Amino acid sequence: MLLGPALAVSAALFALGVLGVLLRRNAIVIFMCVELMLNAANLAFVAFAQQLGVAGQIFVFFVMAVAAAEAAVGLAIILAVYRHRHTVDLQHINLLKG
Amino acid sequence: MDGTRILFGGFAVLAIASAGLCITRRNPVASALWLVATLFSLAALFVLLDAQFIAVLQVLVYAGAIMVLFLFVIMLLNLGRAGPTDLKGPLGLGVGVLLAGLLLVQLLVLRQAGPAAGGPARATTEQGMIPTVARPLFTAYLVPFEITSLLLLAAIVGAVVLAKRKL
Amino acid sequence: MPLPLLPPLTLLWVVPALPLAGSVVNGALALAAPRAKRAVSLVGVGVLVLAFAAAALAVVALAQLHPSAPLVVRYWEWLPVGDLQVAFALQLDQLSAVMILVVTGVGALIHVFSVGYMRGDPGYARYFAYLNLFVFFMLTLVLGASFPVMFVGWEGVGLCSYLLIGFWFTEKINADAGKKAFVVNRIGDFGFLVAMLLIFRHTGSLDFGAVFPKASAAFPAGGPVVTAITLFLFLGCTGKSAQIPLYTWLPDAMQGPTPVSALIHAATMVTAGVYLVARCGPLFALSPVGSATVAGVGALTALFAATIALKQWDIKRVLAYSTVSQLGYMFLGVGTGAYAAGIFHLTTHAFFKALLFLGSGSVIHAMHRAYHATHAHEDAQDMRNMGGLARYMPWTAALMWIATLAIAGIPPLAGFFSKDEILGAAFARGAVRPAWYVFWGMGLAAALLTAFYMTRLMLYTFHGPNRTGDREREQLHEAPPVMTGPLVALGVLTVLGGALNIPPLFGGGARLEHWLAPVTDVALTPAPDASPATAWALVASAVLVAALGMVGAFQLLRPEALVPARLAPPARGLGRLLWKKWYVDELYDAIVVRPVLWLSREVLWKIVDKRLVDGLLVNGTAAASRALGWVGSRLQTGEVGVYVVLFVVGVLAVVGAVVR
Amino acid sequence: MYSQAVLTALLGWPVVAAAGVLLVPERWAKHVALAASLVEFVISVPLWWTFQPAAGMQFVLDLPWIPAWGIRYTVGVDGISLFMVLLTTFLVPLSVLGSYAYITTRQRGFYALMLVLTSGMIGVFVSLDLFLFYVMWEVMLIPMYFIIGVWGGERRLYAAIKFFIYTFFGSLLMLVAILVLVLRVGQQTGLYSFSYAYLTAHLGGLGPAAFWLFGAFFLAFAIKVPMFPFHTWLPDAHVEAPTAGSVILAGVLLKMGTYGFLRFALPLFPSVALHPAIQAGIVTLALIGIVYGGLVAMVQPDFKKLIAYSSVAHLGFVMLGIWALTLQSVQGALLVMINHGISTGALFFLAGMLYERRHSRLIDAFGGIAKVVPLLAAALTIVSLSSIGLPGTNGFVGEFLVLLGAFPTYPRAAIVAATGVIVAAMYLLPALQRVIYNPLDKPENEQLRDLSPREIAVLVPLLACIVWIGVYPAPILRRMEPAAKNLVQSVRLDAATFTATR
Amino acid sequence: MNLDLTSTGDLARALLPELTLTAAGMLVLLVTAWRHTSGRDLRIAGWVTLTGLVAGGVAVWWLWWHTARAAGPPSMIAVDDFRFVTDGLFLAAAGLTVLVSFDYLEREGLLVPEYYVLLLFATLGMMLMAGGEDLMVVFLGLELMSVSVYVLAGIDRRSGAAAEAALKYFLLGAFASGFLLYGIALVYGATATTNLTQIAAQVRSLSLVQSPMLLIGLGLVLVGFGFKVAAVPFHMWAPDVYDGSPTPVTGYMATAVKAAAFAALFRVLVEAFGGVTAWKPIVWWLAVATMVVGNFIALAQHTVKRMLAYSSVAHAGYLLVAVAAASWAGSAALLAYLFAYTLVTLAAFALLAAQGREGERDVRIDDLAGLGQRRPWLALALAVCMLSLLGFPGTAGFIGKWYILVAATMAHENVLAAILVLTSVVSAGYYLPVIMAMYMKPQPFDQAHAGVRLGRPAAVVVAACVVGLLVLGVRPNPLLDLARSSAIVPPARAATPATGR
Repeated sequence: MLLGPALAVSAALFALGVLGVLLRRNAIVIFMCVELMLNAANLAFVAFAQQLGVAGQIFVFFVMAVAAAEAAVGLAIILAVYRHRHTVDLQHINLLKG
Repeated sequence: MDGTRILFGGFAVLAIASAGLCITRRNPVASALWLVATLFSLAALFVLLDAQFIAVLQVLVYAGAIMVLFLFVIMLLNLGRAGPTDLKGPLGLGVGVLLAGLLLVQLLVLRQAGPAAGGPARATTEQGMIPTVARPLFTAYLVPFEITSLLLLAAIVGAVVLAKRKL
Repeated sequence: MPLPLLPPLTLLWVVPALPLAGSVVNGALALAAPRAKRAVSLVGVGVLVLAFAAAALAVVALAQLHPSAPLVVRYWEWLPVGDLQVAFALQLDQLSAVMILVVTGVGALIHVFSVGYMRGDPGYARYFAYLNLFVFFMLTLVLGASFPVMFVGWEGVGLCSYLLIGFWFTEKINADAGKKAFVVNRIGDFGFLVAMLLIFRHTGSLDFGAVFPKASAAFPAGGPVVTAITLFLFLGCTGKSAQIPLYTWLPDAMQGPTPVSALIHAATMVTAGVYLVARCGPLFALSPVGSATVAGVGALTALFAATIALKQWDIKRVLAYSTVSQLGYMFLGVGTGAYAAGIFHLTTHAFFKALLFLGSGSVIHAMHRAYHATHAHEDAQDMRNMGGLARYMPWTAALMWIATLAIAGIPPLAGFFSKDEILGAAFARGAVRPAWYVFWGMGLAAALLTAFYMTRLMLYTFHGPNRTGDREREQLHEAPPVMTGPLVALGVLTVLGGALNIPPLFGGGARLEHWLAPVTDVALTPAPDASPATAWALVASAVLVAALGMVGAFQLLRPEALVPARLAPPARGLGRLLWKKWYVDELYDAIVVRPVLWLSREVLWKIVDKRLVDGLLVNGTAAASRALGWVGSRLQTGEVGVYVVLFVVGVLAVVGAVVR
Repeated sequence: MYSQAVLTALLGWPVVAAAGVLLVPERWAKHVALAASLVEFVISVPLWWTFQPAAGMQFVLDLPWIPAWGIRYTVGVDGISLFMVLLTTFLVPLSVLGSYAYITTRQRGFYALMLVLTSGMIGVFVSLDLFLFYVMWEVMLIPMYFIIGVWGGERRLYAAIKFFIYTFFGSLLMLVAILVLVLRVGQQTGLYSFSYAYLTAHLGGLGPAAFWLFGAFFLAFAIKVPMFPFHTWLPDAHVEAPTAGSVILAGVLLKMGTYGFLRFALPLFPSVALHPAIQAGIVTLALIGIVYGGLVAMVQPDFKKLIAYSSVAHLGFVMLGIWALTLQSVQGALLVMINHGISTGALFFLAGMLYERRHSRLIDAFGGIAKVVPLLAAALTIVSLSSIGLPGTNGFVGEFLVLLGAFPTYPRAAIVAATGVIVAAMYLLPALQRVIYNPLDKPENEQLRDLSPREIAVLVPLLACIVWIGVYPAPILRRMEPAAKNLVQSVRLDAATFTATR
Repeated sequence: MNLDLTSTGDLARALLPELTLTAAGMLVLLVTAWRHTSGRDLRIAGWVTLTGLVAGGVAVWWLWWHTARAAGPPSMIAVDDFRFVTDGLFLAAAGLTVLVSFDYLEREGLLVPEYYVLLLFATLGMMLMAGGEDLMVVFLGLELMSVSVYVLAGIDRRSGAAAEAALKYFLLGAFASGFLLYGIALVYGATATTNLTQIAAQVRSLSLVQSPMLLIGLGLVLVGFGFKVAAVPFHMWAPDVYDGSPTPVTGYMATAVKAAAFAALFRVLVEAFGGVTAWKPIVWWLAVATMVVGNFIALAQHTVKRMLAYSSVAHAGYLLVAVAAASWAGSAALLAYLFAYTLVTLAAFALLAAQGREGERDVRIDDLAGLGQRRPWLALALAVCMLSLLGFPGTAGFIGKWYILVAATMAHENVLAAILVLTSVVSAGYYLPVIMAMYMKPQPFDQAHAGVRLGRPAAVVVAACVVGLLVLGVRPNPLLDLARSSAIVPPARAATPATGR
């Protein structure tokens, strides 16, 4: 029964992902941290799937598709921003505020 | 059983350590590579959790395809050199660690929690194999499966729209 | 049995309606055709003469019946609400009969006088409209069969007084005086109003016919309620009748045209308070405190005003303070319970004071014309600018002397009898309540001063050398007949008026007293009869005092030493104190008017309203909201980092709340 | 036929006419609006004769509206609302006529809004469904907001938004209270209905919630009245509004608050309203309004502001009358409501006429003008006297009844209120003096025009009413008496039962 | 019509609207592949899209007309009136957005026909999300919608603001998705299912009301949806993104995206977690915070677009009140409010789009001065919109707000109702200045409003919306009947009802 440890690892990875988002200003790195969070969720799904059946694994499959889609769009957006601002540092991307 | 546990522990430590390095490396390329390391570790964990097919996908799709995309963009934007750090200052660090730590504390409640009793099907060793995963994918989970196809299509269209040279 | 020729008393409405119609017509003329002076005079005087005739007829009819209860005629429902059933009703009884005769009679004479006096004025029609309106309200006041209807007249006359005092409104001082009169009267009216509330609360009605019969049952004698009622009523009287402490408006009211002073501020309106006390006799009879207050305030006012009159230079102001003083006598009378005496003095005072005012009007008229002819800007009312006028205006001088003797109390003129009766009654009351001895003493002292200042007025105005000015002197003439005519008529009344009520002591029949008996008997607290010896002694003392005052004036005053007003040095010491009217106006200004204004402007408006309620509560809330919004929008820095931090804080809160 | 259709016609006709006004050429707008408002008045006049004083609610029309929520279109009048309706239809034509010269820009919009406003005001007075009432209550805000904001004085924007938000603030809480009330009653009786008759018939058992519900209603109405300390929107709105706006505002809108108290706050929450502490508190506020309003009015340099504060004082009398809750005081309050509409309306007309001539509202800009404009001066004098409650004018009758009725319940309060009589003279007469009397020392005042025939036509009906109600108010009093009596009795009875059962 | 969703034929029938839209999306994609150069191509794509949306609408209507219901075991997709009505709403919003976009895209030179493809996919995502009976479908629908909208936000590639908006939306959206996903994982772990009705059944049968895993999962799901509906404190993206995006997209985001998120949130909370009371205080506080923050910050805004952005946050707060009521009435109120809100918001943004001369982002409230005289109809429409947003009687906005109040008071949430109306008062402080500027201030210079252009299709949209607002404001019965008949009936709850303070 690896559920408990797996969930702990998952929680840790999730928290690290959140921490990364909190700590970084580079848009790409932040996005990577988000991927980390998704993977933490995946780990939880897989761990549950071991107990509860295959649905969890199928969910992971879908999450990967989502991650791929997000990556495509997200990176395209980052490219678009870079074209305007020549930076991906979020500190300097604050035209919209107030 | 013990071997599994030890292996699990090892890969878990590896995953967490690489994740920690991933979020703290100044160089985005380094971050990306450490993330790849995490993903590999996770793939190993998946195997240990009887999800072999997913583990393969993890390596192929995630580490292979998605992360390559990341690296490609990093290179494209010429962010490969270690520039000035994008880590936040002490205040940001403190706040971040505090918040993420609290979140971790909250989530660690889960460690004691067991999953629902009596799921639809108990785990079998066959579970992680391709047929067991694939069959429901095209029957019970047909609708979400088709949605993912649309999702990818939309993402492609979107990426093209945003990234193509000419309008 | 009524004479068949007499109209029925249901036509009583004609008496007030005539002046009202005159007022409406004149008012319309004032706005439409201000130059139609003939029509105005005709209407203005005509309605008064007709009203006098109607009143006389009504009184004759009343005399035929001589009922013991008032005759009440209801015209229409006015305030029918539940228990409250006030109708527009008039009532005629012996008391109101006297009043309507005085009002319409003296009023008619003064209207005639006004035709001459106001001839050149551009506001001629407006003047007569106001004056007619005044008579209407005065008649409503005395004829009203209930407190509210009386109140209509009560405030209505105040309104007319306001309008007429400020008749020449382009002078600020006139407009101020009118305003002051109204506001001070309103303070008194507040008392009237509260008294009405109390009366209705405790008797369930406001009709005289219902309240007075119930009074003794509804109110325990001397109880707090009836005392409160009488005191509040008397507060109304002090306003209307210019008693301490609300007398200050009356001298200022002399800013109006002189006939107005004669009619409103001497003969009729100011006596409304006396009438009210007499009317409410049944209530005052139940309240010793109320009666004593009336008498005491009356006596005090009589003396106090007389002191001020000693040092005034303005001829009309002397007369004004004299009026205040004489009204004090009347209140002393009605407060003593001698209602008939009070009403008697009211009547005789109407004659001789109207005569004095009209006479002074005649003088002012002459002075004014003289100054006007030479374009001099001297005060036409200052006695220091007069002197020796008897030479130029013999009729006026003679008639005014008659009135002066009357007011001083020289027998057998009208004033002698009435004043004597009041003092006698007060002295007699002293046997029961010693306070009245003090009142009597004050009254006597006032009589001395009255004789003195009136003689002073006559001496300075008509005798000694003339100080008008050399060129002006040639312009001084007697007034035209239309003005002297009424003077003569009033002079006759002044001489003969005493005959109305010659007391038994002099072998008279006390006819007025008998006539008023149905009204006053219910109210009168019988005073012990003085012995004839005492009575004679009292008479003698009164006459002596009057003579003393006059002789004293002749002895002490030197008309030859006077200089014209603009050369006169300011008075000093006690004289200045008196000349400045004991600084009462200044005192009121300092302790009432200015604090109220200051409170209103600086505290209530600027601080409470603008700063506190509007500034802090209303706009403050708005500003705080906006500030809050501003702070919030500052948090929206545009940096994703901040957003993420808040996001995670939100997550922690949500998860924390879920798990708890 | 007439009896069912009349109120709906009164509600609908102005809206139709407003559309018409928008369609005609600009220079015809005012005439069309005048004609429309006169038609409205003519429609309303037969109410006076066909009204049966003893018959309770009349001219009722009851149609389903939103059945899903138990909301119906129910209109009707009784002795309390009848005169509010008549006052509205009476004042609107005069306001339109009075705006002929004042409004020079965007006339179509102005007159259309005036007509829509009429509809809203009448709607407030005739609604017998709480939802309908609320809708009408809010709807009339918009035209007034525009009238102040578009055609007002220099600080019109501030005044308009203040007016709007202040009223909105109160009314929205009332909305919640209405809902809670309906749900409470619905849960007890099984029928969710916004019908006034149904709700008043099935009260009781609200428990402590009644206190909060009453509070919400109170706030809404107190702001509208306006009672101290919710009054500060009024001076601004009054001063900035164009003449017609001020007239309608003072003449009708303020009455909505007091009407709301009479129609809703008291009958719906009798036990709270007659709770001694609450009653005393409200009476105290009313007294503060009377005295404070008067004293502050006394020191205003702006004539319209003075009138505005005097409104606070007058409405204080109304509140005192309502809360003393005796037959005389309630009828007196109703009468003061009518009188204030007429007298203060007339005062605002006159202030507007002065403003049109001199483009100043400051009292000190005038002086001695009775000499040049005697008609205007005469009218101003009469109206002022009515406003200070001179017996023989309408002002006295109402205030006297209020005092008389309030005295048995609140003797001390009545006495304090009676001092308002003094204060009234202290603020209006000096102002009157400074405007029309005193030396004519400003050259620009020497050439003022006197009243034009149109202005006379505006003022004469008002002056006639001032005298008529002052001398012969009995027809009005008789028509309102049964309704007032019924109100007083039922509220007192309900209060007694609810308090007893608590 | 009962549909057995295990059979492919019936499933296809149940998904007919979605399939129609998919087909339309493909078709437009094909069209754009060949024709993507001129304004005319753009229009063609637009009309095809519109046709597709109408076809989808017909399909929805067909299902609704036959009162289609699911039979058999729990399925992936719900077949109930709630879904049909929300689908109709999304389709209508999308259609109106297309109409508004015609002029906008051409004027701004955005010759990107893929815009319409993405619009179709986003709408499809919403329909799946709101109709999903399984957390998986809900999540994927949400992602489909989000991915499309991320791109739509940044579709104006020449605009730095748009790019920034897209980036912010994307990063934070992905971040929030992570939470949502993790929450779903935990819920799955706790209940062994992702099907909504089965979750409810599991919660009951396993008595999981106190299970920390379920509760944390629920909390994280709430966070994920809270982000999408822009509930405070997860709202920070909304003003910036609304501000930076092209105005028709903003309108679409503020209406359809929000509506979809609310529909899905309501379905998930009521169907799956109806028996769990723990979320009610959270939604209660979220509602309060959202109403307060949205309204107060909107007060401090100077530009119309940002003001509307914050106002839309505030409206999310009102909608959360309906969610907090968590009753049949709340569901009906939600629908009615969403309907009214969609109409008014689309019209408002369409009008704002017409204002843009050098970018509508910069239109300050004061820039509208004098519009009432220069462009009376435009001003009138905007004024009606503002009043409706304010919730003024006579407009549909009032009916919606009233319904929410009814729902709240019926659920004994009187304090919440009071806060709602008090914050509405605050909102008068920013809606009224718009009216004030248009009617009560003179135009600053002569040609101030010369550039204001509202194309014919957009004008039709605005007119239809405004008329709809007014008609429904006076005669709301059809809307109410629709909302009532389509409301989700929450399962009988065992736990105690009242929450909040």
